[in-house]
Amino acid sequence: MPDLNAIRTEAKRLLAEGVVDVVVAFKAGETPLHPQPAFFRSADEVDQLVYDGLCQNNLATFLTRVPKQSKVGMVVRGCENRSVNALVVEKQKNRADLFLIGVPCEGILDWQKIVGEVGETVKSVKENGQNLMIETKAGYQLLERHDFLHESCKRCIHPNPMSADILIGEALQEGDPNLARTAVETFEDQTIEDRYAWFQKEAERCIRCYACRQACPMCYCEECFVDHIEPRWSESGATPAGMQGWHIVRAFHQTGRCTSCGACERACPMDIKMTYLTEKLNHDMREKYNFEPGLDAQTQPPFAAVTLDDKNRFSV
Amino acid sequence: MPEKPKIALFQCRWCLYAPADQEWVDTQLPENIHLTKTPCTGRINPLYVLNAVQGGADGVMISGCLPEQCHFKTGNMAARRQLEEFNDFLDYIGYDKQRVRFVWLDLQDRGIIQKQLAAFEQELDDLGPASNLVTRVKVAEGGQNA
Amino acid sequence: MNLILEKQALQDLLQSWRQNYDVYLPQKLERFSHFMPLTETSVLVTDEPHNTRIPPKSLFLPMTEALVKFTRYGGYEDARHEIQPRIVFGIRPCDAQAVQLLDTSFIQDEYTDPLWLERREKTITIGLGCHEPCLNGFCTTVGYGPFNKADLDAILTDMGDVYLVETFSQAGDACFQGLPVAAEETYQEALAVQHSAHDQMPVAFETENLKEKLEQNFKNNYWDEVSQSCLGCGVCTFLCPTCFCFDIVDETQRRERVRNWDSCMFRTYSLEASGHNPRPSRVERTRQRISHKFVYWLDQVNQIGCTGCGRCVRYCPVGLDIRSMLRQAHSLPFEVSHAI
Amino acid sequence: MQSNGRSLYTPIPMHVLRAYYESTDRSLKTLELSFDHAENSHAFFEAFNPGQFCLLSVAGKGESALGVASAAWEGDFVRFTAQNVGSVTSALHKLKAGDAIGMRGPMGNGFPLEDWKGKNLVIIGGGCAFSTLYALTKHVHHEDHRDDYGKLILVYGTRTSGLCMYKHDIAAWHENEDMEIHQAIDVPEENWQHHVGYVPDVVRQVAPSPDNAVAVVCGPPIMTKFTLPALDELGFAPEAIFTSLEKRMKCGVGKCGRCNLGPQYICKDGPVFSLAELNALPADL
Repeated sequence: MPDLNAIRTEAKRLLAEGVVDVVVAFKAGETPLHPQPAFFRSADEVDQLVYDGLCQNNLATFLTRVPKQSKVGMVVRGCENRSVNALVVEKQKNRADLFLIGVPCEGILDWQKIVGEVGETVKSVKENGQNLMIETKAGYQLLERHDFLHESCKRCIHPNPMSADILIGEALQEGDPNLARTAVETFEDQTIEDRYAWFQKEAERCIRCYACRQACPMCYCEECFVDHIEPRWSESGATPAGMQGWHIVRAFHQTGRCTSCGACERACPMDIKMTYLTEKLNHDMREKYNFEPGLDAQTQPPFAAVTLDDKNRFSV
Repeated sequence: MPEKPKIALFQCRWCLYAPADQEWVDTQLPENIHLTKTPCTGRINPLYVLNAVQGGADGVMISGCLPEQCHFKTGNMAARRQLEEFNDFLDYIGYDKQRVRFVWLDLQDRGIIQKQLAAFEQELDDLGPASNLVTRVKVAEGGQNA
Repeated sequence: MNLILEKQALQDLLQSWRQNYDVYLPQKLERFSHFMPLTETSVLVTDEPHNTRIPPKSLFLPMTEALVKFTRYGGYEDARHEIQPRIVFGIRPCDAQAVQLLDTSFIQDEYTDPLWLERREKTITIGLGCHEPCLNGFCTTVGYGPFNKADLDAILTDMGDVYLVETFSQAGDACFQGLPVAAEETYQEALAVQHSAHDQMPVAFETENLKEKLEQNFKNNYWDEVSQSCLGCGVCTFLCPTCFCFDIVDETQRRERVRNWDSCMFRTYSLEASGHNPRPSRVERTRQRISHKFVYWLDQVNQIGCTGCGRCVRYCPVGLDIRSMLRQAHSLPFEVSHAI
Repeated sequence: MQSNGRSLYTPIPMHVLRAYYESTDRSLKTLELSFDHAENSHAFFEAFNPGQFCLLSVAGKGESALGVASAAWEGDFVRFTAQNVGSVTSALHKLKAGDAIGMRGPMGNGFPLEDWKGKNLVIIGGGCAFSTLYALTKHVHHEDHRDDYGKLILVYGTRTSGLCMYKHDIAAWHENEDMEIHQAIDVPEENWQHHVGYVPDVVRQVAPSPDNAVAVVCGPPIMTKFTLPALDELGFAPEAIFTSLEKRMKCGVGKCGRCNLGPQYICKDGPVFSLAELNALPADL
């Protein structure tokens, strides 16, 4: 875990010196399992800043929601840094207006897995290297940290922020890209009927609360396709056509833009798995165009970088 | 007699078929083929394709201009990038890849579109009617979704 | 009537109801429990330390249902729904209370929603009290409780090997016909369980004067503060047992006019055709959501429109907690300028 | 409110009797609808009161809330004037005589005409929101009702003379000695013989007396916002000022939740509120 004091010191400095107007980070929530995104506007508020493995949101989501001119400091992990880069590529924010406090990420913990293991009465969660020390009503329990990570975090390739203005803590070892590839290929190896059955089973739990959309930093459209009235692009209700259409198109709109942070899946109140969809698109972008979203703040995603050379790519 | 496969045909209005072919497409298309003309294949939103698929199309054919002959320079290329990926993606979740076909045509390709459609129809016949992702059917009585 | 039901006998009893009723009870779905129809192999979930994820309001107000069918030549007719007599078993008291609150909105003389009414009339609700109250819930704070009996035909109290069944209606009596009557001391024991559950629940926030504080601080920047990390998704409202807002949409291809759950947290909820939006940002939308529950419901029916089920607390993707929001609201000043 | 065993949400069948453009720029269109079934007509007129609105329904497009612009005595039809702004209203603009259409209503409270009896009426309207005021004026002006009320003062402003609605009747009212009518346009035009300026200013010029009078204001929000202080200056009490509100609506019967203003639903408890009532409600418009 990166040193919390070092993060606070840096955040204080940014605010005190007027480098930024606001620092976006986390603060403690009502329970230890739910830290909240928080906006610090003065140095003396920064003592409330926290950072741990349960901070489950992608803070880059808030980048498009603060006033466009404001200078923003942000605590970023690898995925958040990539999201920021992707947003800069799409001209949603000037990189010069940002100050990124980078923290290498050991993976985000799934509070539901923890609660499923130790029960509801979690009083505190201490992270200690590879272990988790959980205090409940019944006493202390020592758990293996890796078992309680979100699936998308287990597959993470770049845990380190690549373009942070300051890195706090030691850079971690890069993840194994084969894990993501294997995940996609294992899914692809199933029969087409099984794949559809899986997709159907996941999609039909959808209640269309759009938490996945709202949690996603790349879903910043003023008007989403599902809200469009004339023409109405998809069925509006929680019907099979509506639910499947939503999941297909939401994911597809992320092609070449999704940074595999998994915030959509973590936000879903119905535990719908959806990173397997965007993972496939990311996989294809890597294989076909050698592109990974958010690795730098300049490269346009494949769909925005069409050239006539493409004629060699596709068979006539 | 079994029903013929339903095909959604998207045609770029700039892609110049030979006049006789174009007339055939415009006026004599068999009933199982539904034609949508777009200003360019680049204008084909993946949502159009999804709409066709959800609405029960057994196959989707997208017919555009040859490379370097797009009226909008790279519209057909952009479409290929997007729609080919969309096709792969639909395949990933259960709509067979072979049900989507791209055709690039030119003025000189006389009689090709008919042949392509016939061949596609034959292949779709072999595949059987599509059922995966075909969800926009008449809603069941009650429509309960509790 | 107070009866004794052996836990072992429960499964058979549930199955026997299937002859005459559609029976719904909480069953395991993925990592949570969900009200689903009883089949021969269904397993009742009782060990969940919290509620079903989707509130049982969905049994009365489905997420999506057709209201009107378009007929040929531009006509309209009512959409038909076959509604069978039903028993909803294992509903928690907070959710049952919520359904009763919703009655005040859906059943109003000439403005009665026919579908809601029919489903209500054909449903018997059998509650399961919370002898071990959940941690996110705060039912006692808002004036209800873990053994609140509103709207129930019967309620079960878990007493180890047996349930004590209290019935409150003829329909409830009929469901448990033939069970042995509980001895007075067993009943007293059950009451003790109920009271102890009630007493275990802490007061989450003060409700006295809360309405006035919220009303008078309508323009306070408190609302900016509490809404700034809100994502603007619909989790809190869709999972809320008392949220009932819906949207009416024409589905052209199905030739139907349907209603779907809607949320005041969505941008399109109050967006007008002119482009004007009375609630343009998450600040106003959060204010609407909280005020509706803790101010407007009180004005309308003199009851708080929140039953303290704790779902919004538990599942908010950014960890926003209505309890701390309201604690903070309670510490707001009365605005003196209004008193003059 | 709904009749013949129809659900709350099912429109009654109607037909377009007449459809014509109301303004020279064709942004406003008036539809006069006749009932397909006599029993629906009876039920409608039994309940109808000027100031109420209906939801007009175009299958496949949706419903749109429009104020009723006709008085009951005019005949067995209902008149609406729609501005072409959204998907439903643009579909309404495509309708012609003989087309089928659905309608739900009348909805809302309407003007409290009983309470106004014996009082002078100051009717202030702007733009296309004048439609319900037109219905009100027609109702009050009818010989059966005219004696129930005192003086009738009408102020009606539009951006241009072409946007003025119901020109025929308004021209007739200018000739009528029984009422006082002040028409205004925002910018000067040739051959314009009436006021030029914004409605609040015209109200100040006209300066109707607040004695035993009620003022009804319907117009775009910005006009209403500035007219209310003008009436206040003239001495109208908040209890004597009425306005009609609108918000996005779906169900029209106080169920779907979105049109609330504090605890009141505009569709069911409104749309007509007195300023005194509004002052007690949160400013959530």
